[in-house]
This record gives sequence, C-alpha cells and structure tokens, in this order.
Amino acid sequence: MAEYNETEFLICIASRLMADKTTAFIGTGIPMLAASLAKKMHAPNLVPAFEFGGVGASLQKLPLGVGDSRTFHKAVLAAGICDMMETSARGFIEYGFLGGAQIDMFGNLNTTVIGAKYWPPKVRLPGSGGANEVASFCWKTIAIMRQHDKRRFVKKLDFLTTPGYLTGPGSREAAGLPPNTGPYRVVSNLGLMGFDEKTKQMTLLATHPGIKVEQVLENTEFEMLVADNVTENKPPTTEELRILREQVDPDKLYI
Amino acid sequence: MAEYNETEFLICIASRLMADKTTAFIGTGIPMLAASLAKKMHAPNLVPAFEFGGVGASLQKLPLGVGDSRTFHKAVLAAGICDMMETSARGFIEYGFLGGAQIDMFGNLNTTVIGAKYWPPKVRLPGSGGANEVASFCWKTIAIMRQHDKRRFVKKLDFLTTPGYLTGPGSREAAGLPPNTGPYRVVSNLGLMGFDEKTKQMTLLATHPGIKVEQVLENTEFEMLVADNVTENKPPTTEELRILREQVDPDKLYI
Amino acid sequence: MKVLESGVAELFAKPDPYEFREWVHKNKSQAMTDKLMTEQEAVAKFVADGDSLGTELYGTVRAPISLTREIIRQGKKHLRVAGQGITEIDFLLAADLVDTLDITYVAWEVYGISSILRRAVESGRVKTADWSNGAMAWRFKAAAMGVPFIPVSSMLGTDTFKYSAAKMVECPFTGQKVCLLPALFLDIGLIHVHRADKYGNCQIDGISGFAHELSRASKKLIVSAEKIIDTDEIKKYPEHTIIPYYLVDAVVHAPFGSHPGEMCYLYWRDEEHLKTFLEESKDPIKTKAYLDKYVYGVKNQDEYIKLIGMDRLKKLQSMIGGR
Amino acid sequence: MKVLESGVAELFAKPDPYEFREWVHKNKSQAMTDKLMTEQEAVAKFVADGDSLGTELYGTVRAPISLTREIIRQGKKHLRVAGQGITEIDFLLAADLVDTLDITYVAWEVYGISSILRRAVESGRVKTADWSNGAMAWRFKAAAMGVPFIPVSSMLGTDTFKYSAAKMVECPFTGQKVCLLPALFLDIGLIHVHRADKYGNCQIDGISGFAHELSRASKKLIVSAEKIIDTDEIKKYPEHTIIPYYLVDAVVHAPFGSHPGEMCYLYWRDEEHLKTFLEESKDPIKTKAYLDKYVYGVKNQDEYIKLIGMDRLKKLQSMIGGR
Repeated sequence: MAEYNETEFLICIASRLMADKTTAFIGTGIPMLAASLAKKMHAPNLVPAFEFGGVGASLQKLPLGVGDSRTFHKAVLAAGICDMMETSARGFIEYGFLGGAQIDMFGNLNTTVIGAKYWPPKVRLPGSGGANEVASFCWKTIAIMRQHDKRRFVKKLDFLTTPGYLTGPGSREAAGLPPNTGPYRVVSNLGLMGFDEKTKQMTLLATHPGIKVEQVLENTEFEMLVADNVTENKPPTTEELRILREQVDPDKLYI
Repeated sequence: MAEYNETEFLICIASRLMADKTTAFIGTGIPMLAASLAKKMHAPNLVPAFEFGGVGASLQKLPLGVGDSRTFHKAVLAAGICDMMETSARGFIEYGFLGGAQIDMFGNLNTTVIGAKYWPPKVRLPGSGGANEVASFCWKTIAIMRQHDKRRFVKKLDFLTTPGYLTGPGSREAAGLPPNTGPYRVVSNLGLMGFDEKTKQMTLLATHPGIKVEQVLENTEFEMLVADNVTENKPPTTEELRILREQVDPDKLYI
Repeated sequence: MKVLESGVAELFAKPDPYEFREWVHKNKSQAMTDKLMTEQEAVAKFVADGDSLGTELYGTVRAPISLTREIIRQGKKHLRVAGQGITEIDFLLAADLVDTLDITYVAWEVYGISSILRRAVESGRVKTADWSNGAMAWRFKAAAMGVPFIPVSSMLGTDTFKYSAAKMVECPFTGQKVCLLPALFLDIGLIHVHRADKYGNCQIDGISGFAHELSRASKKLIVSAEKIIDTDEIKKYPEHTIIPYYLVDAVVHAPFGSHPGEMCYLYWRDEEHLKTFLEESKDPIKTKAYLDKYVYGVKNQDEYIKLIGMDRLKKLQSMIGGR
Repeated sequence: MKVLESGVAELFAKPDPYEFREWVHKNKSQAMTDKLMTEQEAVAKFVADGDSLGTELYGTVRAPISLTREIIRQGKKHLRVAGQGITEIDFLLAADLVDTLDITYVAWEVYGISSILRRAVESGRVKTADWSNGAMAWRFKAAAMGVPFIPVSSMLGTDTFKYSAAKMVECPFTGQKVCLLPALFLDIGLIHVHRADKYGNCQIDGISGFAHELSRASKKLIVSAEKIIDTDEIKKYPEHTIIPYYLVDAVVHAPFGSHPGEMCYLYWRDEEHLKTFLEESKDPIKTKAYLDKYVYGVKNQDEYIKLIGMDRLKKLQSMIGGR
C-alpha cells in the first residue's frame, strides 16, 4: 500500500463524497483539490461552481483562489458573485464545502473570532466569506476540519459564523433558512462524521485506518454520537495518489 | 414660412426641450423623432436612453420600438431593462417623455382604462408600460398630448396610471417618491404648459401660432392657470423641417 | 415596518422561493445533457394547461413567437400570462388560451392599442392585474434572486399600485415609504436567443432585455435559438453565456424564430406582415383567419418559413443594421 | 411586517437612495467628457479623508491596487472601508488609514489569515461589522438598484447576523422570515478593468465579480484600465460595456494595475512577491519596510513597474492561461 500524508487522505475522502453530474460550490484549498481529483476519477461531469462567477471549469490547472482565472477556464459560465449566490438560493447547487476554526455538535462553524468578545477580539479570524450562502442554500454541506481536537470540535462556539443545524431539529426552519438543507458530512483527520436524522447531532460514521472510535471521542469536546456500524475509511488508492500528485497538484502547492 | 402639420410641430417643440449633454428616457413615437431631430440640430451630445437597455445610440435610423436594434446602434451600452430602470432610480436620467389618454391639472396621466370600472373595463388601454419609472425617477418629465380637448385634459382621471404631482404640493414626497422630481412641461397641439412652482398646477406658458389663450382654456376641463406672460411658440424653422423630413423620418413612418 | 397599503389584485402566482427551490431540486437535473428537441416535443413535454407563463423580450424584439405558435397549435389553455412580450401575448389572447394577465403594457407601440387585448379584457374573459414595465422586470428579478419580494420606489401614489398586488411599507432603515413587489416565479418561461449549444448554454447579442431575470425565474424553461453552436464556442467565451445550461429544459433550433419580429444583427422586422396582422386583428373573424393560416395551418417552424417564403426572409436579413 | 431582530453593528454608511440621487445630480455630469488622468490627479481629486471606500474584486484578482498604492501615498485617512478586495484592504490597513471595516473575509485564501488584519482589529484601532460575501455584494446591489435595502435568506440564525447591521422581518407575502440588508452607498469606488475608453466606458474579460454592482453603488468612481481603447470599439459591442461612462469620474491608464495580483488572459499573479509580502506582513516593522519600498518609495505606477522589472512582468504574462 502506498504511503500518503493526512492532507492527501482528506482530499481523497472529500473527493469520494462528490457525486458525478452534480453541482458543487468549491472553496479554496482541499475542496479544489478534491473536486479536481473527483473530475479525473469517478465524477468527470461534476460541475464546479465558484462564488465569484465561474461554473463548469475544466480544473485542468489548480486555482489558487475562488476568483482566479482557473475557476472559469473552459467554463460554461463566467458571471459574478450575485448570480452565483442567487443560483444557490434558488436551489441549483447540490454540495457545498466549508471549513472553520471551530465546529459544534450541530455542525455550526466559527471563522470570525476566538475569545468571548466580538470587539476588540482576542483573535480575529477571516470572517464568514461565502460560507453563509453555502451553508444556507446548498442542499448538502460538507465541512472539512484538518485538525480534529477538543479546541476545534467544541461544546460552544466562540462565535456562530455559519449555520449548521443551529440548536437542533427544526431550528434552521424556525430561523427562516430553506427547508431540507443542512450539514451532511464532516471530514477530519480522524474520521468521517454525519448527522443523526432525528437529533441532528454529529455522528461518527467511519474512522480512518489505525484510528479507534475512542480516539475520535476523546478528541471531541462535545458528546459525539456513534453510528451502529462504524466502518473504516479505505486509504487512498494508488490511482488516487498518482492522479493527485501527478495531475491535480504537480507543483505541490497544497500537498 | 414653410407649411407643416401638427405632428411636425409637436416634434419640433419637444425637440427644443431637449438640452445638449444630458440623458433622456426616450419612448416610442414623437420622443424618438424629437430626440433624433435634437441630435441633428442643437443637441448633438444628447444621450438617448431606452428602457430595454440601449444608451447613447446614434439614432441614424429611426427606431420603431423601445427595444429594437436601432435603440442601441453605435450605442455605448446595450444592457437590460433592470439596469435602465435602476439607473433612473439612482438619478442618472435627466428627462423623461410620457404620453397618455388623459392628463389632469397636476400632470397625472391615465393610460390604463377608460370608464369608472377597472375590470372589466369600458375601454382597456395599454397600461403603464415604463411610464411609472420614467415619471417616478427622471428629474424632469415632459408629457406629449397630441389632442388637446376636454376629454383628455380632465378634472378627474378615470385611472391614475402614472404620477404627476398627485394631489398637489408635497404629495409626491408624501407618497414616497424621490424629492425634486415631477412634471416639467406638457406639449399639446394647442400650446406649451408648465407647472406653477407653488401650487404645482398646470400653467399655460405659450400657445402655438394662431391659437388663442381662450381656446386652450376652453379645451381644458380643469382650471388651467395662465402665466403672466404667455408667449407664442415659434413655428418649425425651414432647417428643422428639412432635417425632420429628409433625415429623421425619410420613410414617413410618423410624419 | 408594517404594511401601510396593499394593492387589491389577486396574486396569480405564489411568491414562494422555497417552494421553487424544492421543485427545481426534485425536477431538474444538474447534469449537462442533450436537450435538443423539436418545438412540438418541447411544448408537449414542458407546457401544461394552467401554467403561469412568461416570455421575453418586448414588442417585436427577439420574440419567442415560433414557440408561442406551437403552444397555440397544441391548445395549452387556462394560461396565467405575465411579461411584456407583446406579440406573444396578443397571439395567446387571440387564441383564447389566457385566464389571467399580469399586464404592464400590451399595445403595438407606434401602431397603437391592441384590439385583441381590448376584446379579451373588456369582455371579462381575461382577468388582469396592473404593473409597470419596471415592476414586472423586478418581479422576475426578485424570483431570480430567490427572494419573495423586492423593494422599489416606483408605482407609489398611483392606481397602478392600487390595482396591482404590491404592498407599501416604511423602510426600517430610512423611514422612506417603499413599494414591495412580490417575486414572480413562472411555471414556464420562453426565450428566443441568437445562439445556444445542445445543453442550453445561451448567448444573446445586443440588449439583454430581461433574459437574465426571466430565465432564472422559471421552473421550466424552453429556449429557441437561431443557431445551435458547439459547446467549445461557449467555453471559449464563458462571460458571454447569459443563460447557463442548468436553467434550461429544452433547446429548440428555430431559425427566424422571432418573425414577424426582428432579431438584431440577423433580420429586421416584417413591417408588411405586422401591419396586415394588426389590421386583421381589429376583426375577430379575420383574427381567426390569420391564426388559421399562420399558426394552425402550419405544422411547425419549417412549414412557417416556407409559408412566409425565403425571398421575403432574405430581404428582411438584408434590411437589418450591422454593428 | 415588523422588525423581529436587529444586528447590533453600526451602519458605517447611510443607506439612503434619495440622498445618493441628489448628490449624483448635483455633482456628476451626464456629458461624455474626457476623463483620462494620472493616478495622482484622480486620487487627489476624488478621494477624501473620511470617505467610505470600496474596491473590487476579491483576493488577488483584478485588484485596483495601483490606485490603492496612490491613496496610501497621498495618505487619505479615516477611511470607512467595505468590500472584499483583500489585497487592497490589507494594504490600507497596513498603512493605518482605516477607521471602520465592513468585513466579509480578509485572509489570503490558501495562505491563511492576515496578520495585518489581526493587528488592526485586535488592537481596537479598527472597528468592524461582519457580513458574508454574498451579503456585501447584495448590499452593493441594493445601492445599485437605488433602493434602501434588499431581502435575502442568508445570515439567518447566526452571530454574523447579530454583529452586522442587518434586520430580520417577516415577509408580508409569504410569512417567511427574511434578512434585510441595508444598501451600501459608497463615497468612492475603485475598479480595475481590462479596457476603457477616455470617457469611462469599460469592458471586463472573464468573471465580472461585483463590478456591475460596485460601480453603480459609488458616488465617485475611479477606474483603472490595462488598456485605453477607442470609443468606436466600445460602440461596436455595446453589450460588452459593463460600466458606462456616466458612472465614472476618472479613467487611469494602469498597465499591470493588478500586480502582484492577476489579470485574466493578461498576466498571472506574482506568487513570489505575494509570499514575500505575506511573510513580511507578520512583522509590523517589515510591513512598514515593504510599504516603504513598493508604495512610498515609488512615485507612480510607471516607477512601480520599473521597480518590479519588465522581465518579471513578462514572465507573468507568459504564465497566464488563454481561452
């Protein structure tokens, strides 16, 4: 079996979550690599959408930002941010990818400030970016958390930047968000999580090779549910790694 | 003095109202001919704007509708209706031209129904079209009424399609319309009217050659004010008529 | 921010973006699939009796009239029509397929009022709600934005407002009175474009009217195109795509699809044909005869083109202005 | 339709379309006049201390950074900054010219958080209000539409809403809760484009970001352009004009005006330069040294180009992708 690093594995797991012939809002970093890998593996007709206007880019070369020229190279559309956000508001974007400094049991995310005070804050993070639109409008959102620990998988966010299931079942709808949307998966360096259909709580679905269920729970501050049948994620295949390294990111910008 | 018909005279009067280096919302018919004539006479840098997207067209050939290809021939912009209406909402369009089946003393217009009942109506007219945006947003609107009589210059409109000064001073602002806007001139086959600064009532400013003040008043159902110094409109000049007939509408589509 | 005034008209379509989202998600594919079909297939498959229907553009400009003729041939009825497409609306009213009309302006510009509209509305056959041109475009824009309404400062103080289904509120930020226009989500939209690929990616030359807005406000969308182009051409200039494939359900190749209207840079409008139609439209029997000849009497756009004759169409091509 | 909830942040700019209209009418000409000038003239004439300022686009893409450098050289201060132009915001914060920030996202995407932002905000020097990317674009869109607010279904249920200046109401048509975003009218907008004529008619290749919205939301607008073209070229393809002349106050010819950012189809971004800047930006003294060298140390864009060197710029040109 080929050796691989954590980032490569995260990319492969995220990539496998992307279905062919669907649209996905792609953010900078791992989602870009995952989308590019997916298009070259099982999902050649995946349609990447970038928030500043590109839809259906070839992803032959890896974009460095959500607005750069590679996000609309050989695309079918190069529009603007309003059109993209509104397209997602109208229900045309299936998947959305998110990240954050903190995530809670309902999949809510913090990318704004660390510490109890909003201003002046202890640590000022980037802000929402497009995450609110992605999380409000895409049908299924997938959060990617590179570091699974108690400071990041927290009981209470310092700031709720981006909506997951808010305070639990029915609360998205009560807040006015569109029905039948919300967090779908969380990928971390320890495992793959979903959300319980009834309680909307984060639920461990699969661990990475060599990782025990207990390890995931110990590194999570909130009470993580565990699926009846926790499986093990398959490690990257030789083919995935080859394409990732040779075609997706040959310049080693990310991996 | 050259002979001319009423339509030609109306066009000349409307044309003279158009200032050089300003923007004007141009509707089908007389405003198009007037704008075209103005560009060839005293206002070469008049910028015609058409509600479906064209701005700055050459008007070398006369458009037949507010969206046809002549409304954006050699134009600086060919956009869409929302951009145009919003441009006027933001205060970028100086003049607007309107017409109607009925007008009242405050310059309100009816182009919707004739008769007391909205539905089913005695006579169904075209509807507002873009007139509401023109009359709400342009700084100065000019109404063109081809037939000046008591059925058209009425005490009470059957339907208030398009706002003039509504019920008098301050009522536009009270209704929520932008300040410092409203009817500026009315051109009819009998004369040229403005609006009293204080009372916002329609006021006779000038009569056409051979028309007496009394004739205008007799053909107006409401009480028309009369300016202290009613002048006589100058008939079309030979040059105006030549350009109008030879260059503006050589195919005699309108005149 | 309470409602200060409400227009009295009925809302002929529900301004609910969430219902729209759910419908789109259930019924439309996100995949790029070949959607080329005949006008008969497109209309049979995607237009239903009772649909709310909108067309783009205005007057005789870039009119999806070949599709409209097919709707008439197939007798789709009880339509709730919105939009500003004068030629299409006049035709649908003439064929008595319309129940309700969100009207902004139906008339023939320089040629004056529509006799067909007068008969349809004055007889009480067709119910109306009145709006301005801007308002209708903004209602499509609200739908395109995925929101239930849009505020504007138009229609205030008028009977147009009163006989619309708009509402007036006080802006909670400025205290200004503003008019709220309900979003207009269409069941079916029709747009005629210059070029499309088989997936439905479309390009338009000249003014864009409200193609952006109407295409995004429609649950189902049929585009007809003067020319079908390769997707590589689309991908070369992705900034020229005004309607992306995922909005589109059917692509119909329709040369001269706007005749007797015009298509900028391609052909000028058929003045003679229009004048004849307008003259005949004054009389119900002659109107029927017009439809019999030019709509019911032909099977499709190909036959229509033959009926009009390539000589005449070539002349219209020669009359159109260049850039 | 009463207000159910209000964000606690201050509105750093007044969302009043009628004040905007009056200003525009009094201060801007509707005539096509030659507006070509140097960056020094444009900034001196049109940027004032205390202005609300917005820039387009995002990250390092089509960034009006040559104009931003000139603003820093002229020391325009107490700016109230909005928008998503990361390079420009980082530069202005580094030069300590910013009082308030309507923030959506300031970070260097793949390279992570901004040290300059952290120092500026954590020290309490710069006040913030938080919004999402969509919200900020929609706020410009509301301004562009000439309305005081726009409803959206984003930011609901979050602290982002709470620390914004948005409001939540119940939709009077559907009963849905919606978030109302106040329009953001800017005193001064900066946009870098591919081509402009001397009057200010502009064309952009590739994605349009929020150029349409920001240009229309700005009382004063400076555009910088890679290339100045003849008005005949504009008139040949009027559908490609994204910013018409009447919005524009100054046109500045600025080749490589987005460097170290990219310009699609013209030059790729300067990865090496950016990495160095980001490394240096971690330290206040080194940040100052960077500004000393690349901003204060050059008089204008010509000198900046010389400093960077044409060899390097030609290499960036060779690295950009085609169509």
